[in-house]
Amino acid sequence: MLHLVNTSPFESSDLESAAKYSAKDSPILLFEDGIYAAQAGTAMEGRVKEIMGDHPIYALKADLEARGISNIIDGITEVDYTGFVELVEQHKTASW
Amino acid sequence: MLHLVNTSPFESSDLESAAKYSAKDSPILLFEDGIYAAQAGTAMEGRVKEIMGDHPIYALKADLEARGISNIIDGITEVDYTGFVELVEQHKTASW
Amino acid sequence: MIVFRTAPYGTIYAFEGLENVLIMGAYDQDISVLFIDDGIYAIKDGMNTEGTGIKNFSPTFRALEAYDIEKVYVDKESLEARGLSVDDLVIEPEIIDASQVAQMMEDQKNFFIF
Amino acid sequence: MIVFRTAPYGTIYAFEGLENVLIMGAYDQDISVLFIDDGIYAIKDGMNTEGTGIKNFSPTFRALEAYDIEKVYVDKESLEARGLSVDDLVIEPEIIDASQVAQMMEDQKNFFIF
Amino acid sequence: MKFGILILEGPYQHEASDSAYQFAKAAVEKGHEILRVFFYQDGVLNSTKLMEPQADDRHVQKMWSQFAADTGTEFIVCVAAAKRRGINDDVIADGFKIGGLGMLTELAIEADRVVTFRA
Amino acid sequence: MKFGILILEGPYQHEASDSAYQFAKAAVEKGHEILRVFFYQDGVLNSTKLMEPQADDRHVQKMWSQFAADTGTEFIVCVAAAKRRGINDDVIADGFKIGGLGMLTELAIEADRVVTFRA
Repeated sequence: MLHLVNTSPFESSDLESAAKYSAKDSPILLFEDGIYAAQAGTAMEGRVKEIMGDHPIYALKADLEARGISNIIDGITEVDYTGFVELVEQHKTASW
Repeated sequence: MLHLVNTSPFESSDLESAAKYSAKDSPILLFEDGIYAAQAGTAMEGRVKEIMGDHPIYALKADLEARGISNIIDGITEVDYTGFVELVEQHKTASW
Repeated sequence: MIVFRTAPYGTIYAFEGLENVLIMGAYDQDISVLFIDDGIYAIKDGMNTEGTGIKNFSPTFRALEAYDIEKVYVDKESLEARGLSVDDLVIEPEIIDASQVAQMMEDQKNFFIF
Repeated sequence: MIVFRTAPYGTIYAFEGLENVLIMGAYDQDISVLFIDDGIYAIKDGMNTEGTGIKNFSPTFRALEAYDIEKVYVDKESLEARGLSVDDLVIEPEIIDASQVAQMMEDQKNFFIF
Repeated sequence: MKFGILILEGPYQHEASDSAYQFAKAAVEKGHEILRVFFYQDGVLNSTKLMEPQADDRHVQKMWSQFAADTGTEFIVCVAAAKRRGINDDVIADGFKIGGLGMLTELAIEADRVVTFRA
Repeated sequence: MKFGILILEGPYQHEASDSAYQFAKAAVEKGHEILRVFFYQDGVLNSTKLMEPQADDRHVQKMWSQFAADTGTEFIVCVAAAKRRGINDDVIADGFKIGGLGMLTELAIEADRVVTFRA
């Protein structure tokens, strides 16, 4: 299961729910306002790194660029829309 | 300033922002999904009681009843829509 | 599987999600219904929506059984965080924990969150 | 006073809030503009929205000065929580803290949050 | 007092319009004047006469149109927000008028209180 | 693979429809078939031909109609959700069809993957 998170971790509990209700090793894709969780150096970074212990995290390039976020946490993988499609080929999806 | 909070404290940071950016003693009115913060016995109760140290809290009766929430935290005042109007007579409003 | 995770009335997600469950039931799909996070508030008992002017749709959840939808679950921690037990709900879902929720998701083909 | 507190693009609040600021400026109102919470992301520099198909509206914030809107503030803690400084923004708001935000709200008659 | 109301969300998806309606009714019953209800962002969607909810549900547009007829309250639908969402003079219901965003600024100047109903 | 797409939010207010469009385009470019795009909840608002965004903005309905014309993808707008929001055959644009919620169930059965775009 690929978990899709599109809301800011500063404003919404969606990322926490995705982390809580997901099997270990199932990937999380951050897109739209969800990409702020991928930004390095924020107050959320520690928590996001914890989640990375259980889940590979991806972040959508188009939404990172749109928001001017270029410094992302080490270990988070940037994907373009083609990469998004490839993740969906590999997994069913849950949209939080 | 009367602070209007209409989102669930379990899902959204609106109540926290209202508490953070408000002058001491300015009232907070919980309505729509915001009324869940008024429910007694939840994991949020401790935090809501802290906020009550700085702010009188009101909760809208119509939205409490709609959601079947009858046990509310001691010290939170239930108001009907007429009471909502009276609070607005007394204060300018900020909608979070 | 259909997952309810939003509170009723503030937004329409839960209500239109319920419409979707009933349609899927009519298609004779082997459906599971799951309540997590604020979704458990959608089946809280004692609702009276008169003061809001919005229709109370919680009784419709009681119709799930009539539609032969019997796999109905609720997340333990979501209940506890909201100080509720199954006695406070209009239906009687089976209580499961977060790891069971995660496993159930992995086992399902169709998956909607409302 | 107009307060921006939502991130850009995911929702339209910030963009239509900006339209409102510019109209208020045209009415020669003595406006204050304040960025708190995720609202500071609306003025983050380096945006390139090409991959989303959505218009990049952040340059329009630079027009605030042309509209004689000079009282522009940003909340210190919101910046810090997001690892940003004023150097990362397309405009240079004055940094204030949460208690100053609260005081400013109390002093204003007109008040919109977007 | 002179009240203004700002609605930022459409009907049914959010409770904003319902809450604004209950508030407006209570304000008028208490003797206040509502100078204007301003529909902005998705709020413009409350004005379409094409909505046909199920028979056992409320009809949000008709509730508002009846309120306008009963109280003479002015309803302004923001033209820019309306155009991008497919609301124009052909679909707008009785009691609603399309107008500029400047009318929100004017409302903020003239009203003693403006209350925003949003997501 | 056979993909299905579910859109739950209207144009402009949320990014959901834009993201779904970019995803759909990339999926087709990779050789996948999109069996159906289903518009539910406020998602039905993407289908109105009355929208007129500013000249320098994208036109969400036209983007989708063009996509339908180019790919032959079926777009279904949920009838119940549409009716309560003022969307009917008079305002629906080329490429969109009004249909029952059962077509979402059928999509879930027939597609290998259904991806939801929401608030």
